[in-house]
Formats: sequence, C-alpha cells, structure tokens
Amino acid sequence: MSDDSKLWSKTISDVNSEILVNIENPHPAYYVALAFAITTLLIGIGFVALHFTYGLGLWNFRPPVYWAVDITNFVFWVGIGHAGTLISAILFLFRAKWRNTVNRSAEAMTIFAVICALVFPLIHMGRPWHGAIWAVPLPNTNNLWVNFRSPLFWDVMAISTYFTTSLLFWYMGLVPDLASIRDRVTGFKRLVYGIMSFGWRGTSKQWWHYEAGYGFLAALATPLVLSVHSVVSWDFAMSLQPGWHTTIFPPYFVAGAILSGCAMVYNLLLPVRYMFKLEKFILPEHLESLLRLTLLTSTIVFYAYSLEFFVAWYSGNPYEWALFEKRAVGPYSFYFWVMMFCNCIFPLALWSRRVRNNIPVSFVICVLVNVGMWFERYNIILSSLVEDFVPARWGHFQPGLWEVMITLGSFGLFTTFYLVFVKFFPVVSLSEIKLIMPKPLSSKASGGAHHHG
Amino acid sequence: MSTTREPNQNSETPFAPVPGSDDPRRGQEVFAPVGGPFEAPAKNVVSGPYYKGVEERLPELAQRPADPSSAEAKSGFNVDRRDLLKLFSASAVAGTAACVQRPVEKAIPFVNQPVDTWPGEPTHYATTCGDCSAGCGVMVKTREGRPTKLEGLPDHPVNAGSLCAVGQASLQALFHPERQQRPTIRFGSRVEASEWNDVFENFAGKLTSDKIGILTNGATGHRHGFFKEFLEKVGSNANRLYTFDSNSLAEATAEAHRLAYGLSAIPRADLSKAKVIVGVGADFLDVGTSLLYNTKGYTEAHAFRGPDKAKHVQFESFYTLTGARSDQRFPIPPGSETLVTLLLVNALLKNPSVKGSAGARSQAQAVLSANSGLLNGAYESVGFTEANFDKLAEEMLTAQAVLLAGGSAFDENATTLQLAAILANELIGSYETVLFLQKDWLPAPVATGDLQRFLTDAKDLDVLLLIDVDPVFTLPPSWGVTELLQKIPTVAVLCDFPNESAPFAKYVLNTHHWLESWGDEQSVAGLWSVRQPSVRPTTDSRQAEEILMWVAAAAKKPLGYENYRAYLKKKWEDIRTVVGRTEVPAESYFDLVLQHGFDGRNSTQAVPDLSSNLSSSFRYVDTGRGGLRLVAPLDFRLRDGRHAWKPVLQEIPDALTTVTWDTWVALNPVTVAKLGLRKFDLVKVEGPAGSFEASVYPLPGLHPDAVVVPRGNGHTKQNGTIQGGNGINPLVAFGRAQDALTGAPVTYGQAVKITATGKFFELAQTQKHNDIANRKDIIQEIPLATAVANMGKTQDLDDVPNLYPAMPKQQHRWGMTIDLGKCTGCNACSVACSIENNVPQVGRGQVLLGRQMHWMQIDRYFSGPVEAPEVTFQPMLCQHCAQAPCEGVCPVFATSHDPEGINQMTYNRCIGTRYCANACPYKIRRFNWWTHRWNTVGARPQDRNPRALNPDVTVRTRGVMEKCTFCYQRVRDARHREKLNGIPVGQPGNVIKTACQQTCPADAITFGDLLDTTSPASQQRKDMRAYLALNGEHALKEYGLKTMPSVSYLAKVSLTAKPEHGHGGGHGEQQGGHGEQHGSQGEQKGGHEGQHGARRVKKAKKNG
Amino acid sequence: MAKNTNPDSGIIGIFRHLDTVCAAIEKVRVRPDFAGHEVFSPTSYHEIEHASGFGASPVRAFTLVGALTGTVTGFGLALACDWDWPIIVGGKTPGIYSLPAYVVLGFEFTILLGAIATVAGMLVMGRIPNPKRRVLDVRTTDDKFAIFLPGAQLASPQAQFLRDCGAEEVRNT
Amino acid sequence: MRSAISRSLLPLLTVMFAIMAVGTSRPAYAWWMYTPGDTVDNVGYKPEQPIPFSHKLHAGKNNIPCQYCHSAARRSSSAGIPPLNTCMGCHRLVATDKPNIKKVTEHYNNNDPIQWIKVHDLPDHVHFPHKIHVKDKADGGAGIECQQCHGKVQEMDVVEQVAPLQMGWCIGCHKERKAKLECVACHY
Repeated sequence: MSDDSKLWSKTISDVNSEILVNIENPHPAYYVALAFAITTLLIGIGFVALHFTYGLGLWNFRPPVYWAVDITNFVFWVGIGHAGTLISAILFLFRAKWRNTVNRSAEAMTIFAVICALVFPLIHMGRPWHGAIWAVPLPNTNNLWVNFRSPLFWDVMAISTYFTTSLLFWYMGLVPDLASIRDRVTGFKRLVYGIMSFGWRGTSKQWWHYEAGYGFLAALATPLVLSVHSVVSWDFAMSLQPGWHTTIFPPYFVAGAILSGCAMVYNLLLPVRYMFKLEKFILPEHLESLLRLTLLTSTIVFYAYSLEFFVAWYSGNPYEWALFEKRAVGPYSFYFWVMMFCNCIFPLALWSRRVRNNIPVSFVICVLVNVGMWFERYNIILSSLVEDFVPARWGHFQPGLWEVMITLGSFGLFTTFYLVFVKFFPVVSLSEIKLIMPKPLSSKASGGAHHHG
Repeated sequence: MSTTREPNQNSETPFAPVPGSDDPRRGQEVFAPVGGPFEAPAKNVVSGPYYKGVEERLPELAQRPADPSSAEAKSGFNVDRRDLLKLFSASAVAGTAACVQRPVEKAIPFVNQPVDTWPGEPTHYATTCGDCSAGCGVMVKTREGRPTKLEGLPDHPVNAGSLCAVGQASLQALFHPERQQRPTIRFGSRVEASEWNDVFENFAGKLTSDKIGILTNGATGHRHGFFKEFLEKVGSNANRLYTFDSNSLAEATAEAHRLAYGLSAIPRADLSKAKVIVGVGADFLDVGTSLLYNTKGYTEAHAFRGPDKAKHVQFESFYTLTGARSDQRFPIPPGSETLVTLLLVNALLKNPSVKGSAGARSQAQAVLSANSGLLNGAYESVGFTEANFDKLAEEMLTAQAVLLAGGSAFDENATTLQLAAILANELIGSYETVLFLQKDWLPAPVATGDLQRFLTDAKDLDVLLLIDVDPVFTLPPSWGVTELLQKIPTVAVLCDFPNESAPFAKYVLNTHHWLESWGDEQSVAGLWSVRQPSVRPTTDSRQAEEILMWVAAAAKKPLGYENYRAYLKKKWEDIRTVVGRTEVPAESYFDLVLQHGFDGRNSTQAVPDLSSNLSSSFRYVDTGRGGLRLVAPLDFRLRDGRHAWKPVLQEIPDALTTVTWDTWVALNPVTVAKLGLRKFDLVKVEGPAGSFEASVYPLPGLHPDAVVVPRGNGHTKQNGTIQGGNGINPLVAFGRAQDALTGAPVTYGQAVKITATGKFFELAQTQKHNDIANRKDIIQEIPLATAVANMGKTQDLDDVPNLYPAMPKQQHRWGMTIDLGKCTGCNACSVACSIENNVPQVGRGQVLLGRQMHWMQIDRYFSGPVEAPEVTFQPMLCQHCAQAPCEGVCPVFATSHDPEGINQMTYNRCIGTRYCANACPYKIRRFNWWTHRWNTVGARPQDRNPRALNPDVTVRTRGVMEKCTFCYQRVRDARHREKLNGIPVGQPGNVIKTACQQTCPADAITFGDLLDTTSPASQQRKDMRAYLALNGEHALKEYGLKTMPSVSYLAKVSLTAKPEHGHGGGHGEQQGGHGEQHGSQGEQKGGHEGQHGARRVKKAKKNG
Repeated sequence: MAKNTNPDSGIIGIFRHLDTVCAAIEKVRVRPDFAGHEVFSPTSYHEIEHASGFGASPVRAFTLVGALTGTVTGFGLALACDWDWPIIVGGKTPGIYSLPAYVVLGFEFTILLGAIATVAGMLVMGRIPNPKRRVLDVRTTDDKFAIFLPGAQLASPQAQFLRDCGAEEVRNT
Repeated sequence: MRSAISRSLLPLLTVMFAIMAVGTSRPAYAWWMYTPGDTVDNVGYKPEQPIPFSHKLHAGKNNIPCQYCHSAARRSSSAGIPPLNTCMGCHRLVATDKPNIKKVTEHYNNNDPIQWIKVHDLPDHVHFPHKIHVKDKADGGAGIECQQCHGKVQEMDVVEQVAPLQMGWCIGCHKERKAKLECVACHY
C-alpha cells in the first residue's frame, strides 16, 4: 500500500467528482466515435434484415465450408469476452490491485462482446425462429428436449451461463457506483439511478454481504471463464475434422481468448482514458500489467500453435498432418501467417519494458493481436473445412459482402454499446478504485496529499 | 495381357508408359471360357401388376386436372407457408399464438373411385421410354394420377428394371413450367397462340400441295409407318418421310451391316459372353445403342466374379464413360479409329489361330491390300508398335473376344469404321457368340441416307413437318438448314418443348410428352414394347400422330382411325398373330399388353455370308493427321441437346469433368500447357465453318490432339431459362462434311485453331479436386490375384473394439454395398435419387458455390500419369454411420440414429446450425441455403410445382439440412407390407430397393438388411473386398475414424495393379505367375502437373 | 429510547477518516444504547468489517445451496430426458454412458444457479432493495463515513458520543 | 454466524420454491400449449362443410361402421374421404327428396367432386399411415379405434377436432404402446 500510494496524485475524494464529471462532459471525439459506431451498427442491421428475408444463401458459404466468418466472429467475440471476467474474477481472487481500475470497462466489454457473440449463433442458423427456442431446454408440445450431448447445446448453456454470470458480476459491481451517481444527480435521473442501484445505501452490513457475494461470484466465475472457451473449443474438437479433433483445444482456446481479451481491453481503455481524462486514475502501471498478461498469454498461444504442429506430425495421422501442412503452406496459408505474426511474433516486443511503456506502440501491438486472433479462428475454421477427408469434396472459400458487412455490424454493435455505457456509467469502478487508492486516514500515513474536492 | 507397347520414340507426342505396362504378369493371364448364360428372351405375356391406360382407369383424371390441394395430393408444399406462419408466431410470442389457425385445406374425393385405386397408395403403369430408340420398358409409379417416379420395367429384356439418367429425368418434362402451353401460328412476324381447332383448319388449308414431307427422329415402332400412311393419305408419298438422329451410330452400324451382309440391322451385343472386350472409340456404356442392355452384359462379364473377369481394352481419342471403365485405355489420335481397327485386323490375320470363314479372311485381306497405302506409317501415327497389336490379337484369339467400335462423335469414316469392325469381329469369331445378328438383332431406328435425301428434296417441298426433331440445332449451321427451312413455304414444328427450329415454322404445335402419349417401340427384333399415357396431359397439347390425324380430317382426307390408340390397337392385332398369342381373344390382347408393357418372341433371320465385294464398299476418307482436332461428342446427359431443358440433367455433373450447366473445351493438360492456357481460360475455337468461345478444362487422358467440346448445350435464350443461354453448341465450327457411306453429318476430327481470349470463365464443377491425395481408405483397388486368393474368405467389418457397450440388437440393420468395380459413372442413380427424393436443382450460380444438393454424388478420381490415367468412380452418399459424427453434434436431435441403422434426418426439427455437415467426414450432407425452386438460373425462377414432387418425401425449405435417407419411404412401405401382408422384408415380393439401386444398370448398389445373413448386402459386406470408407484398414486393425458406416464399398479389382508389398498370406505364390510382390507404392512416373498430377495409390487387401 | 416508526429518523455522525470511524465503530458496537446503529462507508474497507466484528457472511450458504441445486438440476434434467425418451446419438446409448457429456450441463447449471443464488443472497441479506429506506447522507457514497443511530435525538448522549469519537458533523435525519 | 445461516435458509427456500411453484406453473402451461414456432393446437376446429353431413346421423343413429365409407383407411396411408359414388350407393334411393341430397346428386351427375374442408390436418412433414394404425392386431396393425384420435365422431353433428394432433400427443401414445419412437417413423 505504501508503495502504491506514491503513484497516486488523487485521493478518494477526487474519485466521484472527477470521474463522474468527466462522464458528463466527454471529449468531442466521443460523439464522432458514437456516430460512426451507430452507422456501422445500422448497416449491419440492414444486412441482417436482408439475410433474414432472403436466407442464408446470401452469404458466401461454399460447401464444404458450412461455417466461416459467422462462427469466426462468434468465437472471436466470445474470446474478447473472456478478459472481463478473467480480470474481475481471477485477478480479484489473486488480489491483483491493478485490476480495480480496468475491471469495470473490461466487464462491460465482456457483456457487450458476449452480446455480439450471441448474435452470431442466432443469425448463422438456417431457421433461427425455431433455433432460438428449440436449442434451449424448455418444455414443449413435441415432448422432445434438446440433445444434451451436443457441443452446440453445451455452447448454448456455457454462453448463456457466462453471459448471466458476467452480467450479474458486472451489475453487482455497478450497484454502489450507481448509488454514487444517484447521490450526485437530481430529479428524474436520480429516480432512474436510484432504481438501478436497488436503493443501495452503503451500510457496513451491505458491504459485508456484498464483499462476500462478490467473492463467491468471483469463485464461481473463475472456473466458468476457463470453461466457456473450453466449451467453445469443443464446438470444434467434438467433431472428427482434422485440425479440430484435438485435446489441446480447450487450454489453447482459453489462452487465446484471454490474449485477445486483454488486447481488446487495452485498445478500449486507451481512447476512453483519453476522452474521459482518466489518466490520473488509470495509471500507466495498470496498463503495463495488462500488457504483461497479454505477453504471457501470447507465449502460451505460441506454445499451443507449435505443439499442434508437433502432435499432428508425431501422431502419424495422414489427414491431420496433411491439414497442418496445408495450413502452413497451402492456399490459405496467408491467414495462418497473419495469425502467427500477430499473435506470436509481434507481442514478443512486449518483453521490453520500453515498449510496454510506449503507449502508441503497445496500442498497435494490441490491435494486431486482435487482428491475429480473428484470423486464428478464421484459420482454424476455414482450413479444417475447406479440405478435409474426401478430396472430391474439397472446395474454396472467400468471404462475400454479407460476411464483411455483418462482421462490421457486429463491431458497430459492440462499439455502440460500449460508448453508450461509458457515457452513462462510471467507466472506472468508483468503489473499487477507492480501495486501492491511499486510504483516508487521519494519521501521518496519509500524508498531506488529500484535500476536499 | 498383350497390349503392352514400347514407349514410342518417334511420335511427336511422346507417351509415358501405360500404367503397369512393365508388369511381367501381362500376357500370362489366360481367361478360361466361362458359361453363365445371360439370355434375355422375350417373355410370355403374363398378367402383371401394371394397369392399362389412365383414361380407362381414372376417368375423372381424364376430365379434370387433379386438384393440388386435394387431401390426397399431399405434397409437402405447404411447409413453406407454415414456416412463415411460425415465423410470425415466433415474433408475436405466446400472446397472439392462440390466434394462429392453420390455413384451410380442402379434401376433394373422387366422384367415382376406380376399383383397386386408393388415394394415398401408388398405381403403376407399364410403358416404354421415348427418350431414345433403345425402347426400354418403364414402370410409372403414379399417385392420385400424377407420375411420381419412373422405374425400369423389372422383367423387360432390354433394361431389366434399370433406367439411365435421361430416362429417370423424363419425369421433369411433366409440369415443366416452360413447356409451350398452346399451339401457335405465325402470321408474318407475329406469333399467335391459337386454339387447336383453328390450327387444324388453318393447317389443313396448306395440304393442297402433294409435296408434303416429314422429318422425324429415329423410332422403331409403328410411328414411321403411321407417318407414311399419313403422307400417302394427304397426297404426298411415303418416300417423303425422312428420319434423322444425331446419334448416327445406329445408322452407320446398320449401313455397314447392309454393305457386309445385306441386312440393315444392328447386331445385339451380349457382352456377358465376352472375355476380352476391345473398344475402338466405342461408347457402348454411354450414349451408344441400348446402353442399359450393354451395361448389364458388360457388368456380367467385367465385374469381378473370379479369375475369369473379362478384360476391357479401349482405344479412344477422348474420354468416354466406356473408356473410363476399361482395364487398359490407350489414347489414340482423333480420327484414327479405323486405322487402329485395320491394324488390329492385320494383326489378327497374321495370327495362325485366326478364326472366321475363309471368305471373311479373304475379304479382310482384300480390304487391307486395297488400303495398303493407308496403313503405311500407321503404326507411328497411332502411337503403337506392330508387336503391341500382335499381342492384343493373340489375346483376342485366345479367349472369346469382341470388338466394338464407334462412339458418339462421327467422322467421315464412321461407317467405314463399322465395316472394319465387322471384319475384326469375323476374324475373332464374335458373331453369334457375342454379337447377335441372326437372333434377336436390333432394328435400325433410322433409314440410311435419309438426311441427304431430305436435303435434296426439301427445296421442292411445300409443307414440311418437323416432328420431335430439331435440325437447326442438331446439324451444323454450315449445312444450311435454316436457309432451307426459310425456303419451304409451310413449316410445322411438332415438339414437346420449344426448340431452335421453331422460329422458322409457321406452326409450332406442342405435342404430348411420351409419358402422355401412345406409342410403341420394337427395341429388339421381335420384342414389342407399348407406350401408354400414365398421366392426363399437363398442358393443352396433342399427340403428334393425332395432330396429323385431325389435320388430315380437317383437310377431308381422314386416315380412318378414331385416335392413335386405335391405330396401335389395330397394328398390335398383327403382332398378336406374329407372337402367337392365339389363345388370347383379339379384343383383350391389347389391354393385356398394356398391363404387361411388352410382348414378343425370339426372332431369327438368315444372315448371308460376308459380301464378297466388301473391299469395294470400304471407302476411307483421309482427313489428314496431327494438329488439334475438334471432337463434339453427344453429351451423355443432354444427348444432342434434346434433354437440355430438364434441370436435373443440366445439374448432374458430367462424369469425367464434373461440370454442370456449361459447355467446356476439354484438352489434355499437356496441350493446355503447350498452348499457354490455364484451367477455365476462355478460348476461341476456330473451325472450318465458324468459331465459338468456351472455357478450357484440362482433362487427363485425352489424346493431346483432341479438343473435346460436348454437344447438348448452347440453346438460345428464347428456349427457356433452363437450357437457354447455357454453354455453346460446338457444331457451329464444323464445316459441311458427311459420312462417306451414309451422309450423316461429321462432328468429329475437323482441324481447329485455339486462341486465348484473355478472359476467364469459371465452369460450375461439382468436384474441384481430382486425385485421391494419397488417402488410402477412401478408394481401394486390389489386384486380381489378391481378389481371387481372397475368394470364399469372409471378414466382419463391424468387429471393432468399442469402449461403449453394444447397441441392443434390433430386427434389422439397413445397409448398402457399392461395388466400385461395377460403377460406370453413368449418374443414373443420382438422377433417380433426385427424382425420388424431391432433391432440388439449384442452378449454375449455386453449383459454382458448391451448393449442389445431390444426395448421391459420384466422385471421380484420377490416378496414374496425366497422359493415360485411370479413373475410379465412387458413388458417395450418406454412409449411415453406426457411430455417426454428425448425430452427436446436433443440439436439437434433428439428426439421430434409428436403432435399425438409419441415420435419420428430421427436416422439420432442423434449425440449420450446419454442424452436422461440418462434422461429416464424407461431406455428403446438403444444406438448403434457399427455398429452392425449379431453377435459379433464369430471370424468372419458377416455383416447384407441387404436382411434380413425390408426395412420400417431405419437401425441404430454406435453412434445413438434408441427405440420403436410404429411401426410407421405401423401407417404411416394406415394413408395412411385412406387418400387414406377412411377407418378411427381403423375401420375394417384399424386397426393398432404394431408388439408386433400383435404377443402377450395373447393379453396383445393393441395399438390404445386414443382420439377415442371407441378404446380398450382408453377404457382400462380408466379402474380403469390402471396406468402409475412411475406416482405415480393417485387416490390419487400423480402424481409422471408426464411424462404422452402414455403407460399405467393394474394392475395385484391377487387372493392372500390383499386389502390395508384404502380404500376410503370401497368396501370390499360390497363384504362381502373378508374382511380383514389389513395387509397393505403385507410383508411376509421369505427369505431376497441377492438380491433375494424380499420384496413384494402389491398395492391396491384406490376407489376414 | 422511544421507537420511531420511521426507520430513517435518527442521528447521523459523519466521519472523514477511516481510522477514526473504525475506532468509533469499535466503541459503539459494544454500547447497548447504540443498538441498531448503521455504519455507512463509501467502499468496502475491511477495516470497518473488522471493527464491526463481522465474520463469514451467510451469503455463502446461498451460494452453496444454489450451486448444489444447479448440479442436481443439470444432471437430473439430462438423465430424466434420456429416461423419458432415449435417443441414440453417435452410436452411444443414452443415459449413464452419456454421463461424461452431461458434465457440461451439470457444471453450467451449478455455476448459473450458484451465481443467481449468490446475488439473491447478497440482496436478501443486505436488505435491498428496500423502498422504505432512503439515503441519509449523499456524501457516504462519495468519500465520507457515517454512523447512524435510528430513533436518537441530536441532543442525546449518543450524539455527543459520536462527536467525541471524531465525527465531523452530527445531525438529525 | 450459525443463526445468520439458519435465518437465511428461510428466504432461500422461499425464493427457490416460489420460483419453481408459482412462477413456472402458468407460463409453463402457456408455453406448453402455444410454443412459438411449434404446431398450433387446433382442438375445437369445427369448420362448416359444403354439405352439412351429419356423422351423428350416419355413424351414430344409423350405426354405419366408420370403414364402410372410409374404406381407404385400412388400405392406404390416407383414410380418404369417401367418393361420391359411395354416397350415391344409398342416396340413390334414400332421402332423395332432401335438398342436401339433391345437391349431392347434382354433384354426382355433374361429375363434380364436393370440396370438403379438412378438419384433421397434420403438417406435411408428418407421415401418418392410417392402415398400420387402423388394421386389427391380428392383421398386423395396431388395432386402434378411430375414436381414439378423432373423438366420438358418431356423436358429432359437425365434425370437430378433439385431439391436439401435436407431436407430444402422438409420442405419448407411441410410448405407451411401445410403438416405434424413431424420428423416421413419421418424418422422412
């Protein structure tokens, strides 16, 4: 605590006033970004509407490629969604203090990324109007339940559980902060925030149960974080497709998800930090910690990529090895090399403290990691499908207009949600940042730094 | 086997050695003559299960169209509408769901229900196919008056239950949305739809002249006789009936036999009797005469039964299905077929054991000496040595051999080639042992020289009727037919679908399709098959014969028949006498025939000795050598273009190129490289008379000089959205040249120039990768020695260790076995499947995206060097895996397992996640990306007419997965019969045949109960040749994916493959002489260019 | 102490410093005249929990029961459906042999119901939402600590006691 | 804290059971009956027919067996609406003066089938073969009475749908009778 306290130029008395004031008056760039995001979202919605009207045939699916950009986007967004709960839950359990400044935006990112992710399984279905109901275990007139043995059903369960839990976790964290906002505003807004904060009063008993509940939630969410992407990886690993049917998939996917999530948190935090003038709260040290986590997961992913090749070769399975050979040098090897460079090679620069402290360079690396992670999924899905077992079925694939537009639309959806969120909710957890800031003590330990805001 | 030859050093186009040509086993294999009669005598009339004419049985249907919304016309078409309702209800959730009522449906019963006809149960009619002159018997399955499926008549001697792709597709002619609905009359440039009575009146006014002619297609029944009668009645004469068929093989063969024996007939080739089959440009399994009959005999002889498997050697310049099936295939320069045959005749003559009469030998000698100039340098030009021919001749004389010549493209020497073939067959003694001219020969469907006669006479004609023939499209434009037609004052086109000649006609009269018509065929001499309507006409059309009848009546020159049926009935009274059915009363004979479909007796004719003047008839036109030569064969799906309007035929892939909906320029990859082209480059092909543009398709195994452009496509856009605008007609490039002896148009061998246009046009292929990519457990091929050694041994492919407990035993386990050694790639199964199971056609654009919907797709793999590859066809369908990877991944149980072994696909449960398709290692699941219509090619996609669909199979809508169901509707019917009639499934009277199996002319497909040890399917699964695709090597206990398919394949038995290194049982020694256990990889040297660089994977079955 | 019907009526003492308020809590919690007092803090300082003598929160019971309910529900649902209609999939008999596949369902239900129960427990135990209570001092959600004694008067000794403990301000609510 | 835990159990159990018991009963019923995207239960569908044919009179009062007229039921997948000649078999002689019978006769004479309104209408992706259900057990069928699915038609003046004809309803009977439960039994 004593070491950390030297970092801070602010006291807890500055937290509410400065952070909330900033939220009320964002940088003009915020509105530009919002307009751009909403436009993209609307375009995406338009294309989805056409897609629902005319059918899946509009996409450029070319059998044997029955999944391509749709599921790539799904896995990508689920992966992005991992960082939030990871930072909230696991790092909470590990008592990593730097998480307290980034966890709110990471959790929000999780929620919105999972929403984006949920969109894709829904629209990728041939008959979503049936699928949205039949894939959920509900009583029905058919007396027929879902296939509890299907990885896709696991996926429904995993993602919906993850979404619910993350939402609870996120909202639970928000409750005291909403109460803080409630206590700053008047009139109708006060009513709204009051309802949203459940009438939080901040008594010590509430804090006591809150703290316990938060901890248990974190304890529940920790295996969940690890399981969700494992389950997503089983969407692939439970088939017999070469390149998919491997036991390495769950840890490999989880590591990849955290990698992309951390990179995305970094990418989101920087503009927000700038637009809402949070430099004094989200300290460079916190950002650096995020980059360390990125670096760690990047090396895990690197290891997994390498091991996949080794196992494919070592197993002696001709189908498996043929696939990996093609991944590296075949017609779709471009995606593979994008993935390798973006996820494994470029993040190596983060070993250097200078790079980690160089915010623009780190930002670019994180963008590249996200690009790389998108192409990782694309590569996994496409290369396994496009040329698998029976040569007569081999095909080609290239994304078409619908793929591109709906992907952009999902980014629009995500960005819109995120920007709306940062405008109306505290982007930094007020109560939690207060915890890691110098405590308001009357003794000498608090120094003379604090004053009333 | 003896046709080995040295690599030719002199030829301009060097050949790589033929696969396995260095195999010392060659020439040592001796085929013992084996019995096994495959006689197909015309059968006695028995009271069959088939009904006679539809009008008699179902008077209601004859009077009013079946209402599609009738209770019994349960078509599945409403699924669409309901889904929409469900969509609404889904969005409105529970609150409004209570208000959703189903659409009101009506139930319309019969007024008078015919006896023994039950709504919901099928009625069968026997009839005769009218799509070519082979005259196959057809059994039409109808439901509520609508034909739902065509099947071969099981006991018909010609096709014995099978049908070809074209025959299967005939059903699409009914309810085709683009058929002409009413007759039209042209007034100047104005075309008016008219009423039939006005047409008859108007047309009758033109019959004042006596110069009336009819050009019609080939037929063997009473049709031509009727036309002659008409011509005579209206004042013209019978000579003005001209017959023309684009497939002039029959004409050439008949003419050659006329010149040789004075008999204008075609010998019936009973290939089951042959032990060595030599094809010289022959296409007897494909578009040749009576392909189903040939395929059956061929399969009998050529499929593996034991060491006496027949050998098939094929010489051809381009790829035919026949060549693809052969054991040894030698590419020869285009147009050198006659040379090859003569060289073979020469070799045969030299052989001391030559057979044939002295007259035949002397005629052969005379022909050879008369054409000695021709034979100079012939060896070099065809690319083989004299020793090669000697070896082959030796082989042909050792075992019963037959030589078949002539395919689907015809040059100046097409008839001469047949004469040479007659000589060769005389010398190997195949007449009356394999080729039957004396007994049950095939009558010629067209009269020789009619085309030339027509061209001469037509200038003077006042009235010309074109009946079921399209000279504008099927003759090269250089023949000037359009100018000719323009000169004739009155042209009437009578056709079931608008054709290219129609714009030149005053009257375009829509005729019945053959399924709506009366008629008959004499497919084999003495075998008469009757054609009867099985459906009320679906458009306002008239039968061609009856149009003539009524026109004549309107012209006050009545023919004196009530209708064509009455004419036929009268004619069949004669047949009754000929056949000798005197015990049947004359009045009921025709009805009895209609029930059975055919009648006849064995016929014999006296065959005179070979003409002593043959050498003078032998007229060889030298068309030069070398350079690129245009080959325009008949397409095996579209023939000369007359079937191009049926989407199912457009969409089944060409067996070798796998291209659909398009015309391609197939070139040897070596030629493609030499010309600096790439796959799908649009090239301009300039022939003597014109040029066209099409995309290049590099096809291994073509002679490097061959430029192969199939006929069939290239119709103008006015001809409907399905055929209009697809591909090109290669005939535009052909200069006017004719067969030296018959005058048939030349579609083969004219020199062309190919230039790149710089453009690129992708062809819609269904298979993009051509080789097996070194994968060993997909296609297996075993040497004859191994197969023989394994005979009698059995294996249990299902004996695989499993962590899970065995499934409880059920009564049945449905399974299928497919013999890769029998499959000819004819695609009849694919079409039959599409028709039976309402599989939609998706159109060219969607095929380009790989979205074809065939449940049964024939995969084609090339192996071996690019110059002389080997082709293996693998019919691929849902394997119905016992441990199916697709089932576990479906979240909603839309696909799950029937305990009886069927991998069931519940369309209405499917939500379209498509994971099952991804998880399927065989990738045979098909997804409905759209709600498919008739076609999506044209600007006006047509809704699928519910009446054209099989009501037993649910129609799938957008967003659901589908796949082969093992024709579960048929399994279901059999189960019901078992329960209700007490006949156990699999016993006679209750045998399940899937649509693909039922139609397969080669009997490559066997379906049955795997738990019933006596069923053929389970017997074949136990065969040592059986293997499960992608399930490793069972004998080695390498279990591969362990999907445990219910479909097993029987490995192709190869005469050229070598046994693989390291056999467990060492049976090679037992067989002696089959020695050579090395060469484990069987990798041939030779082309590895591009993706055609097929590496050859030969796989030997282990002995353990 | 005369009980007031309004639970929000009482005195509140505002504290600025954490250590001050902790010291005050330790004193007031043993005083019987401070029964029913409430402590407000801007965030969850463990010092306050310790000073208040809080042990393990009963929320964990919610979590446990919720999670166990989830496990039973998950496995139970799958097995019940298999028992009701055994559908063969991928060559495996449903039911007990498919149990590995049901681990996911059981796990997810465990987490899901556990998480929901945890949040429910937090709300129930924290007595929120409670429309009868209102915010006593807006500064407590910002940076101030407070001790609230319902029913007390500004003039009471408890108010004085709070002042003595270092409250910056004591006022009526 | 033991007391705190025991105190917490009450609200906990209340919450759990409240959700399960109260919260799910009504919506579950609603869901059961009107699952969106599922087949709509059409019980009570009672359309007016072009000819007011009374089953009560024919099958009830006059005691004509069902399969006398619906003779296709035991032979075909479809139970079949009797053809007009079946009607005319009796009504050539019986009640010929009634206006509706005159109408039927007119239809018959004009060879014009009556367009009945379907009451029991399964979705087109379901194959329900009547013959195997209707035939006697001795003949290999299931021996099910017509009334089991169609209700007491002999007591209906206007035929009305009484069974929901939804899949769950079919499955219930199939489970009870140990009939085929495979998807392909009805869907192919």
